[in-house]
Amino acid sequence: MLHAIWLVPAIPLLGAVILIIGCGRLPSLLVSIIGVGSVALSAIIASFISIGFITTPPPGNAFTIILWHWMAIGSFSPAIGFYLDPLSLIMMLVVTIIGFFILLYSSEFMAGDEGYSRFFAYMNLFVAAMLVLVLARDLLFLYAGWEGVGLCSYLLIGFWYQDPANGLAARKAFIVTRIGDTGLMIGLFLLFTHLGTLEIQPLMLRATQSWPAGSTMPTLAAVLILIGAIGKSAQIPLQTWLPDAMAGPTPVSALIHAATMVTAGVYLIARTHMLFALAPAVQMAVAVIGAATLLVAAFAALNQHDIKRILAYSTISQIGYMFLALGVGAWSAAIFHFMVHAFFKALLFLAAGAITMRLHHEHDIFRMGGLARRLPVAFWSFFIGAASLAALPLITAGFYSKEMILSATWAEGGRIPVLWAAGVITAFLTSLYIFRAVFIVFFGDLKTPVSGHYGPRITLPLIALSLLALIGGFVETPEGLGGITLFSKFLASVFGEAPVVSGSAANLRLLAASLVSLAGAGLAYALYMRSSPRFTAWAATPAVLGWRRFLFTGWGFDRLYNALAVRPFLAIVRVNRNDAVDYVYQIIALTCRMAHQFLHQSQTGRIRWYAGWLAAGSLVTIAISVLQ
Amino acid sequence: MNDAFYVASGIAVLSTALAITRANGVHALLYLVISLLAVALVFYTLGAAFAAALEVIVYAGAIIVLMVFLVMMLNLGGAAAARETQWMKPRVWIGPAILGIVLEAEIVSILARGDAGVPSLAVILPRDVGIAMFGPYLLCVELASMLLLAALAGAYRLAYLERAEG
Amino acid sequence: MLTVPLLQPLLLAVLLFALGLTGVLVRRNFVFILMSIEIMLNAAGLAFIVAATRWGQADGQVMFAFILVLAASEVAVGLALILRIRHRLTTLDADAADLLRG
Amino acid sequence: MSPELFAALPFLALSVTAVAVMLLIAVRRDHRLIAAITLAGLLLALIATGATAPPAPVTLTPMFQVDGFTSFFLALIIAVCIAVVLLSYTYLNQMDDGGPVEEYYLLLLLATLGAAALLASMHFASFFLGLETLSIALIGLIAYPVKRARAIEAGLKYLVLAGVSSAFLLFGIALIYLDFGTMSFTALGRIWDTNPPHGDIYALAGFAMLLTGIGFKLSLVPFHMWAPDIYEGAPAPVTGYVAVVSKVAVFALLLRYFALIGGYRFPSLLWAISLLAILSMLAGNLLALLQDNIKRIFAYSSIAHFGYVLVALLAGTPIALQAASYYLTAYAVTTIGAFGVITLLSRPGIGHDADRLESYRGLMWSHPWLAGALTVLLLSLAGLPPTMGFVAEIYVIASGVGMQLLLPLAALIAGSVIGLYYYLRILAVLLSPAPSLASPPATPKTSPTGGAMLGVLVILLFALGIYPAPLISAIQHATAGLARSRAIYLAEDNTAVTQSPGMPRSPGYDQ
Amino acid sequence: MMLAWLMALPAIGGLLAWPAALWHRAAPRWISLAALTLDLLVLLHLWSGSSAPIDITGRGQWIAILQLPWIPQLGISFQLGLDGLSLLLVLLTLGLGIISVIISWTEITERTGFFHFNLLWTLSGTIGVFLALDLFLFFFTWEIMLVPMYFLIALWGHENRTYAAIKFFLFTQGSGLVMLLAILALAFVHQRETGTFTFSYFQLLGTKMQPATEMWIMLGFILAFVVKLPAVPFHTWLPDAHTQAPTAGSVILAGVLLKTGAYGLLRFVVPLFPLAASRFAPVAMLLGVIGIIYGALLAFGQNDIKRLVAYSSVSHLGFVLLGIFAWNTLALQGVVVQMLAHGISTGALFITAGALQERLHTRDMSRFGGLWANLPRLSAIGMFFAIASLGLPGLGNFIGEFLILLGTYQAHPAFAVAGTLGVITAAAYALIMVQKTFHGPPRAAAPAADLHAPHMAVMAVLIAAIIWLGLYPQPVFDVATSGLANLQAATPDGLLLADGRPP
Repeated sequence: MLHAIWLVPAIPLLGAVILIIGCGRLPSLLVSIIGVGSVALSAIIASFISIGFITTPPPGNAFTIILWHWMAIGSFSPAIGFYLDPLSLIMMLVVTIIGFFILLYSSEFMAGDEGYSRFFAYMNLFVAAMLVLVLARDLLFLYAGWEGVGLCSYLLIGFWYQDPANGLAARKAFIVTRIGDTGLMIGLFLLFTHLGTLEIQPLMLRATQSWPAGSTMPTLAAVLILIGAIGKSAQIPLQTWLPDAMAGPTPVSALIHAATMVTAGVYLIARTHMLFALAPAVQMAVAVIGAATLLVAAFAALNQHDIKRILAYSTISQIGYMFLALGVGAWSAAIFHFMVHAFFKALLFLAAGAITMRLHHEHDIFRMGGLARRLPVAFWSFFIGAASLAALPLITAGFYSKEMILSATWAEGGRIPVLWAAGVITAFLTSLYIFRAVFIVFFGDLKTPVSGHYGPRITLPLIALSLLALIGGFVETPEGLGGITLFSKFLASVFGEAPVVSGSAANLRLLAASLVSLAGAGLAYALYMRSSPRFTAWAATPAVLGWRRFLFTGWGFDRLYNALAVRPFLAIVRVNRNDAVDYVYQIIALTCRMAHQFLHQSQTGRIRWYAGWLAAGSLVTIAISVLQ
Repeated sequence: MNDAFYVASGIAVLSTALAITRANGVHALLYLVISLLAVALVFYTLGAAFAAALEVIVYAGAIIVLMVFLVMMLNLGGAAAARETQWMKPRVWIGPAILGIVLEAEIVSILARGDAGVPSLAVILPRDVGIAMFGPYLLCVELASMLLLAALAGAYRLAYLERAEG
Repeated sequence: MLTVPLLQPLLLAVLLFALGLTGVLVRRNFVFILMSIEIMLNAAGLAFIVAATRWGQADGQVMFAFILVLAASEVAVGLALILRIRHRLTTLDADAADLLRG
Repeated sequence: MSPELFAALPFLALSVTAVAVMLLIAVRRDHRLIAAITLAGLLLALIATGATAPPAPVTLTPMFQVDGFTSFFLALIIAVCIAVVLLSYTYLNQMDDGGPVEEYYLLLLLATLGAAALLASMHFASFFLGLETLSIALIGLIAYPVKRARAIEAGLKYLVLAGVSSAFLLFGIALIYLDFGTMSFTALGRIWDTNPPHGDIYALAGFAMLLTGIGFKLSLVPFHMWAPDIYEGAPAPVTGYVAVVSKVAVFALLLRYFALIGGYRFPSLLWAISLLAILSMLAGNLLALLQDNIKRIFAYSSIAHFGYVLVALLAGTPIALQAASYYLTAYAVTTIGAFGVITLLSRPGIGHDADRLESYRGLMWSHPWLAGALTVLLLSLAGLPPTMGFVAEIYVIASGVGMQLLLPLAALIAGSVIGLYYYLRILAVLLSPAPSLASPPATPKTSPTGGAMLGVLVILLFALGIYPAPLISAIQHATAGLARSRAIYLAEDNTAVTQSPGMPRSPGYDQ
Repeated sequence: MMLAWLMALPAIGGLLAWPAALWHRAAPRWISLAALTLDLLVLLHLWSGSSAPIDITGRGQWIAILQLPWIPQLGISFQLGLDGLSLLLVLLTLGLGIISVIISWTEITERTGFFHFNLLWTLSGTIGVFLALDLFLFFFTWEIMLVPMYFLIALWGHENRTYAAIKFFLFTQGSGLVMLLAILALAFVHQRETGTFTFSYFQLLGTKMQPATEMWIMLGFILAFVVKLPAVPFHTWLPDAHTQAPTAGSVILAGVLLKTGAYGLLRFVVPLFPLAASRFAPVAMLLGVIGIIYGALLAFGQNDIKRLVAYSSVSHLGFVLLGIFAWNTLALQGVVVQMLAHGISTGALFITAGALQERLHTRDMSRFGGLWANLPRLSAIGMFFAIASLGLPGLGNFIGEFLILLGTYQAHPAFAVAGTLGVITAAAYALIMVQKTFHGPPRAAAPAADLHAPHMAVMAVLIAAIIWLGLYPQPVFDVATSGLANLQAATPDGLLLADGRPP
């Protein structure tokens, strides 16, 4: 059964190839059957494989299959091959199942678009590439998937290609992530050069064997991998591309820019966690970056009015949690949060898409309102997603995953729990900004007319994901709430046993965190449901307005980068458009021309002048010959 | 003999200088004839009597007379002389003159550094010259005849239509 | 016979040569240019005679004779050409003959 | 038949033909007949050259010597002369300015005889007379179309400047003679063999003045100024003749002279020649750069080409002698071909030749065969494969590299690159699309003999460019004698020049 | 003897194709196609025989060797040899040659005979360059390539063709002459050393020289090769030539001719001058890195689509230069793959650009835009190759770049890190091209037709080739291994690095 693992990425890939060769001429029904069906098939196979894996675990709780050796040059022999262990299994399941739901949703959402088959081709390609990423046996193959998802992200952000702004957003996404990829690539060079392989498991083993903890090499390698992860996962300082990436169709945002691709960085670090364990300083940096991103993105999310941008900043922020978890060594907590986040964030995006498609693609929350009653399905699913994101206690999956991270952070936090504090503050902010959106969008007066209706292909995924967003957290609960540890047990073969946090202090913190998220929701209610004139006036004071604008632009990172990198680059390009080096040759040519003119004029046609030269030449010749 | 050499040299240089500076063609040619005669005398003092004779007969006698004839035919009279004078402005001749002087100074300084030797005092009779000409130089003399033939043919062709054209 | 060092007649030859050259460079009339060339050739002939005197050989005089042949040929062809150019350009100005240049 | 008479056969054939032509002119002016006789005489001379190429040098009076070297170049210039006759016949017929045309052949034969004498001369007297016979006959040929002002002007310019240069040459010879009392090359060489030269100021000054005369004939910078004017003014076949025969003969003589007297013993002389070579290569090519008269372009390019061959002369190794000989052969074939094309395109009746570059626009499409031939010739001049020019250029560069003549080589490279520009420029004009209407394409009535001759030349260019081994063998054979006399002075091939303090040396080569 | 046929077949085909145009206008095309196909068969035949390579003592393994006398007086022989490296490059040459004939089918309608003559002669010269084992013959074929290419550009090029053609010629010929000096100097040094004057590669290998001499001679070789490659700052002929050439000319130029520079560095520079090469390696690698970045910057700034692709070549070949002087197996295999992949991807991009020009009569990207709507197939293919050229894993270019950088990292980490930056800039120019051309609001008037069948077939082959290279390049490595071993045999210890550390 496990040997069929290669089918999981291969089927979507085949679907993509068929759609590409079909070149837009296939009937849309066939397109959706191929597009959705291939991922469905892949999800089914993945599920069977998972069941097989769990019921009869392979030796060592991991399974490897090599399709063919990609290259074999001396000791450099990366393979096209897959590696299945609990970690990649979870990733595979999330990718295929969420992917299936989103594609199903898309088949209706995108109906009528002229690029319908192109959309499914890209999406299938993405799913295939993402599966390669999570299942790859070798780092190089992983890198191939890594770049593949980047490409698909580019293609799908710029899907509506006729608007240059979309193209710009797509290029920005690709290039900014590529900066990170470069780091990863150099990391691969370093790892291979010093450890002699790129197969992940032996690589990690060799690293632990040959490198002492805290030494230069693992630190360097970890830094480079971290750079890659930061770029892909939109963490500070490479987070700027993600909000712009919302230019793509909403299902794309849901699948790529929320559920799966952006968390690839988290997966990568988790996958190479042994290396990070060897580089405590870098691991600390992961945590700090995560914490910083949490806060920065949450504040930015609070000031957006595009519903998708709110979600985008929220994604950045939530991935910050995952990084925080990784940074404190709570590997399974990070993966847990990844999974839960995939559920609720996909749900939020799909719900947002469901809203905008009924509002003539209106994205501004301030031009929505009162939709709760008009779009009940969208409302309830968005609300459930928001609750899960805000980690409303007990009933939402987000609560459990966030708790797991926060408690791990506290445990790791040392004397001053700065990281923990950041996490808690962000929990409050998260609740605040998402309920701000909920209240503004769904309550109050109707501002934009609603049209159309939903088919089952939209409602079904919403319902399914809502369920997951609610119950998906019960696989791992804190000690105080039942102490279920299914999830971390399952991952234990990858990450080792997670420490159990218990005691009354833990329960107290649990309570506090619950209150914090409730407080956020409450404050949102106070501020946005019952619009207080004092608050409105305060928000309109110039100083506050300035801050809001600053936060609206995502802390001005774009401006900074424009000034530091983009504009100088463009200026150099513009100045040198005609290739300064060529001037050197033009000067040589000009010199020849001038010499020609000079000599040309010496040919006066006058016989006495010629004779004079003859005599002068003779004079010089004699002088050289005799007087030399 | 030495005195004769100095006198002849002086005359040769002076009359040559006059020859190249005269405006009137005939005058110039006459100065040239004097110069050639003086050089013939120098030849004689150098013991080259045969060459001296050739100089007088062929050079002064034939070649220069041909040129005199030409000058007459072209009627380079007063107007031409005036134009020549006009052409002989310092601006025109100063540069070439300096070039000539420099070249001369250069060669003179070179020659003065070397050793030109002294006369061998052997008298070379026309007979010796004749023997040389029809001995080792025989084929050269034949070649010289071809040279003259070329000059003849060339001059003939170039002047050919002149009669018809008047 | 001459008893001074041969440098002196040689200097005479150089002087005449330079005068001839100056004549070629200075004069604009073709006839004078031709004449100056004759002076130069004559100076070269003088140099040969000087050399022959040094070695007591006849070769120098033979060379002189050949120079005469050349001089005569030059004059013959030259005069024909001068007639021609005068016919075409109605002038003997050497500077005017500059159709060919550049 | 005595070996001397046998060896003199080519010369005799030329002289007899000349005299016969002269006599025939007096009897009956018949262009066709005279051309035929000239051709027959030249063919005879060519056959005689081939048949009589002596295994050992044959001396004809102390003045001349016929050996393999002489025979090789003699065959070359006679062949070129035949080509010129073939080209001239139609040209003269079409020129038709009322004057006699038959003297042309007489002059051509005499010029060739002069060149032949140069090739065989072993003495300054024969050298001088050969040179002057060539010059005087050339003046007649250059100014042959007397109705053309340009031709007359060219003739006069050549006369005056050749006269001045001859005076320099003669004065130089006189100084050498004064110094050593002999004018024989071998005798001079022998004198220096026994007494190595030290400060022979007269001889050096004499060599320098001699160089002026030779430099004039080879149109080396700064003695080059006559070349473009004469090339432009002379009728196209004569231009070809001037460009090839007079230059090749003088250069061949220079090679022999240098080898025999051992000019390599005088570093300062080599310096002077290097300077002339470098100046010629650079200035020649630069002058041609934007020139728009094709005959002038070829004049300038020939200036540069002789700069290149001088590099071989400077090197002086056996391989360099071969290189120079091969180069001259390639140059002769190419140049006569190029002027052949110009001749065939010219309509002599209209008073000037097809020499405006503009009149070649689109030639590839109006006269594909002629343009194709010209293209090949240009490629050869530019030194590109698979033509003789390519092998020639490599040969010359090889000889320069062998002696590490870094500065001349640098000039050679720079010069060839500049040169490429104008060859390609001509090519671009040939290939440019529509022939301009302003100057309608030249006569389509090309002579079949001329065309056939061009065909032969082009085939030769390719054949000897792709498979040069036979020609190289012939050249090796021809220059072997010279190389032997050269070897006396250069006991070891690559020491003499490099030991001279003045020669440029590579910083990086083996010390 | 088969080797001589390999070189001669295109030449003969060219000679036949020229007059055939008089008979029928399409005849030259068929003749060219036939000649090249036949040549390909010859090559495949040779390849099939490669299981029994000829072992030359100390000179590695050769699939075939040919030696005929040519100019014995000067130690010149007609010596050809085929090993893995040359086999791959000849294969590339013939493949792209056939493709060029096909894409010219409709583009070239005037003077088809002369066009195909030139095309085939360029190919013949290039094959000669890849096969020559005599330095004189090498130089001969090196020059043979130029002239027909000059004609191709000067006759069938675009608006500024004469300038571009002359510039191309002057650069290559000027540097070629310097190489000639170096070749001759090497021969003379060898003669002084051993007494034999020869141009044979095998004999010249291992010639002992003073370090300074070796350096100077090597620089002469390098100049010609880096001009051809081209490396900054000798690259300025390339954008002009590529832009002005007809599509087939651009394909051959970029796909094949540039590779001769790389081939020269591989075959001659390092094996003949191992010590000097190791001293020079940092400089060369620096030039490579500069080329990568500088070419990409310039590519980004262009408005002319062919110029953009041309500058991207500068960038790609910077990698090649980098890899060659890293001189370890990884980097060299990368170089081989990069050469093949660059030939394919850039060739395809030039075909795309040519197709666009054929349809829109401009190369100015500011007048393109939104072509996807009208020309979906062309746009998709264009985008595919743009993405290939930015180095997406799974496509050939990635393999090349990755291996080169990996190899370079092992030799000189700093250069590898700097070179990796080129991956970012490559994304910038490739994507801006896609954006300006295929994306954005439709600007140009709706052009006539999308790609037609022959072009599609060509593109399909190219796509398949580049994917094959990207996913399963092992056959290429296997073929190249013997060739690279031949080269590395000349430098038994590898290139000693500047810091004295063996790789």
